Amino acid sequence: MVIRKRVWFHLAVIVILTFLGSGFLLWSLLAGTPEQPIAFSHKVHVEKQIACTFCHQYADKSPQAGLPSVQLCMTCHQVIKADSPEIQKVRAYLDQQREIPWARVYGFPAHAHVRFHHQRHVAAGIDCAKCHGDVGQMAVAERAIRHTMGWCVECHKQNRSRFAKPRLATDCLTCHY
Amino acid sequence: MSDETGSLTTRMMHEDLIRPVVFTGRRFYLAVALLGLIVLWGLAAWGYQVRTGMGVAGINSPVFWGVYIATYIFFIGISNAGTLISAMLRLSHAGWRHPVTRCAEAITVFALMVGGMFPLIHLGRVWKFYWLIPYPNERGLWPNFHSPLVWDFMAINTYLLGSFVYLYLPMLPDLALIRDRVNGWRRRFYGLLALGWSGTPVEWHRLEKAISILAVVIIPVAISMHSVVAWDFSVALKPMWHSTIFAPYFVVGALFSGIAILIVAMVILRRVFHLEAYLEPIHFNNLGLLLLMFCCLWLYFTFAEYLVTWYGHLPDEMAPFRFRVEGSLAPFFWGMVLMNFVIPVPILAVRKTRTVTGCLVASLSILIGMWLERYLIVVGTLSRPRLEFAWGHYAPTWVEMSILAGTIAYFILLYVLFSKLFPIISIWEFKQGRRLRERRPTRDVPVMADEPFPGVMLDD
Amino acid sequence: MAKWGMVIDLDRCTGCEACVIACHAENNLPIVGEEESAKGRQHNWIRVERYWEGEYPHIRARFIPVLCQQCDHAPCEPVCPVYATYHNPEGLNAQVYNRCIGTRFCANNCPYTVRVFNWFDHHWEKPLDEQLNPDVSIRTRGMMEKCTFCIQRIHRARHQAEDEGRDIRDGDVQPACVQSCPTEAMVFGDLDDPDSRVSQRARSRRAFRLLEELGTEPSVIYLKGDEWVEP
Amino acid sequence: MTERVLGVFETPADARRAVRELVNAGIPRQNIIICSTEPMLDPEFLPVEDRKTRMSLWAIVGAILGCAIGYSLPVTAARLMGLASGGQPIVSLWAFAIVIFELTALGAIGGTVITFFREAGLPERPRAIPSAEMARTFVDAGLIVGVSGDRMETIEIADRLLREAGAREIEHQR
Repeated sequence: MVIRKRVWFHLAVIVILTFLGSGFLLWSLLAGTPEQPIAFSHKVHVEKQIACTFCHQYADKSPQAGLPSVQLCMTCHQVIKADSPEIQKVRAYLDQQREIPWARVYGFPAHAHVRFHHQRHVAAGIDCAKCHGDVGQMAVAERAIRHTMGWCVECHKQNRSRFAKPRLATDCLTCHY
Repeated sequence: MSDETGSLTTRMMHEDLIRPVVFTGRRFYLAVALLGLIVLWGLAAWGYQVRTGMGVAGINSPVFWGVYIATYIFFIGISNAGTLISAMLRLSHAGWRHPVTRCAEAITVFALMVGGMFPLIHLGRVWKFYWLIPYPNERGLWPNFHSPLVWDFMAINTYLLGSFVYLYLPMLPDLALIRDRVNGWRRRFYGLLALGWSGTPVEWHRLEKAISILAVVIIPVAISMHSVVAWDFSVALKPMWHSTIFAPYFVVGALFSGIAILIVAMVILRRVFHLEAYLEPIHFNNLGLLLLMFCCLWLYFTFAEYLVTWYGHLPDEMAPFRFRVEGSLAPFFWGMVLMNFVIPVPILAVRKTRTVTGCLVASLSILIGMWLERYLIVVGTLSRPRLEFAWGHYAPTWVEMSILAGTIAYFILLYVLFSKLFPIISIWEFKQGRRLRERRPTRDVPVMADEPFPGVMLDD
Repeated sequence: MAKWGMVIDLDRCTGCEACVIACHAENNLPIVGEEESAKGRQHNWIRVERYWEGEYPHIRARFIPVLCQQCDHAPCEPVCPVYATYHNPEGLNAQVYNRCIGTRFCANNCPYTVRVFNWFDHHWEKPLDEQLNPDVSIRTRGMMEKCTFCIQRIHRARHQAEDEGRDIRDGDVQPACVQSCPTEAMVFGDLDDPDSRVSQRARSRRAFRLLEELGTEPSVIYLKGDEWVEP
Repeated sequence: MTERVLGVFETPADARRAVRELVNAGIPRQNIIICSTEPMLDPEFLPVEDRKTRMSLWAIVGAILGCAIGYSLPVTAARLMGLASGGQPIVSLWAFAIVIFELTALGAIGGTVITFFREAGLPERPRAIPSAEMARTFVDAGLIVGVSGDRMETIEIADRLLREAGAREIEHQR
């Protein structure tokens, strides 16, 4: 009996370790609120009724959504809250003729070989929040939704009929090329 | 038992066979250190290849597969033999099998472990190898069960598991025997591995039953596994690969090289552990005869394969044919014929030269010859694709050779460790065989009557 | 559903290799250098094969641009263990880079030897990295790749057509090789549309397909006159 | 309070005689301990009723199970495939036959091995644990016949019978 118990004990240890290991892996993947150079609040800007595409100018025109340049920031902040220390930082970037080194919140790593197309999704009437979460409530932009392949494919499957060629909705070549 | 005839008492036998387990000589440490160094070197070369890219190997376009796949077939081939030979000998109740089975089965397990590494070594992105495993995932992707590589994955794992069980179960009584003879940590170690075997009649009965069922199941698995490896090639739309006889051809080649490596292993074990009383010339004689038969079978299959290609004379087929027989691979081709047939046949055919040394020479020659055959199959066809413009050449690089050396050393290292830790000759089966050979016409003969190989046995 | 195909008129091909260069620029193909090329690791999705025809002095070089034939019965597809290469609903023989684990079985099984393996990671020195096409992935070491019929251009044409609420018209899609061919030897289009230029040309008496006897049903159709008359 | 007496035997004939005597003396079979270092399957050691094994049956059950899994795995995988996998048949008998075969064999092996461990009662603490010294004698001699019981007189009778049958060494344990 002793040997049998010992075998079970070892098995149990292996199973528990596997669970702990995969849990840790998942946790490390999920955690994602990068630190930003400027304490920019999406919440404040969205509450002022500024459209997403005002700053992310290319979201409805091209594959990339684009980040606002320092000039665009300073168009408004020349006047608005110009004295705030954070805006002073932005001004400093402008003076140095440098772009703000924003930390990336979303995006596919190069090894995913994904060609995501913002314009197609905007044209299809997909709300930004569908993929980016409720950015309007975020003081600091955080990764609210994990863009895993299963998540993307699920949405493509549900909206198959909205594709011009429905059979291409879940074709690998639609996103990977 | 007390009825010991001849010079070998049970106690002496136990001493002989358990000595390596307890006593560790300097040569053992030396061998392990040397082999370990080569393994580390191979490991370093592999790490370099993974970090830098497959380009550090000599493979190119059109020769996308090279030494790795050739060695893969070679190792899978020699792995095929151990369990298959042992199972066939067990099923046919060959009386001379008893000292042979375990060293054959161990070859199978280790050759499979090493052979199974090659597809991974050869993968361009080895860190994604688990995509071959069918498991539900959020991407909704599954492996492609139409692909021969997935069949390979299934076949190798089945055979590896089967061979492991087939090696381990018959080892239980011997593990218990060692447990009862040694002290200290060894007693605990072997006690754990013996799973509490005590040798009651029920245990023995169920063990023999399990072995006979496994022997029946494992033979088709062994054959299927090497057939699947052959189908890796013959399902491809390639000249001189797309051949219906490839599966049996590969199986014959596998058994051929398998018997050869078994003989080599036996000769070495005999010398190192002084097992002259157990691995007798008769065993080498019988295995030599078997090897001789496979020499002829191999030549027959090779001839059939090449004859039909030549007679058909299709331009696409003739390009690799010419490349192998008269092109730059010709030394390999004729070397293969020399090593696989011309050298071993006279040695094995003549009773006088079919000695232990003779068998060793023939076997070493065959091992080299069979590796050359695998190399020819892989490189010979790939260098000559259908569109002449894409023809190419291949030469292995130091990375491939280092990994090859490392894996061979790894195989030997595993075998050395195994033969050090466990009795390489099945003690209980040897005792059983000896009792049967005495053939006391009493009721002492157990229920399952073993008949020795008639004729061959009496040759001694 | 479209079925993309290409017609290459060998009687018009001068072997100038503009298609090869255009393909390199469009698809982020690396330049591997002399040494690697000598090892047989040229990184081309399209190559121009040269053969000699006739006996001296009546001799002439013939050129065949060979790219992925996008076979309907592609031998490369069933052998991939992970579906990294498969048949797309539009008749393209797809290669999914990030699914590829690098067994190289597909490349072995391709009778046309048009699949290209990434033996190493590739680097573009500055400022050359600025000319990389953002619409095409940069492949990394250990994965297979091959001609995609410029899938990014097919996508772009489709997006435009969708935004304008119409179907893709014949001629909307031009792969880089087709676009760059100075003699207009190459035509690309929908083989399912009987009126498309590619279909019309494919019906030519001069049409043949490479290694047709293998039954791979390529989507690339070559045109070649029965005889060549010395000018 | 269980006590055991173990005797080491050198020949199967002696051991057989010992078992016969013990049975004749009315000692129940389940109290008789027999161990050997090589298969000893004479009727005295292994009565007919203990020879019944369901290993073949379970091997076949395992094979059928493996066959079912082998068939459904590729088919289910092809059906569950969330993406376009392009023109390959969902059920392809020629290709799947190999997967089915391998998993059938795997099932048979699994069924055999599990049944072996269950029927042989392994892994378990060895049933007869002689002292270290006696164990050495045992493995060299080959057979142990013993009796376990909670009555003193049974043990004494067994001791006598074992000695009479020719036991080389006798050990008492409690």
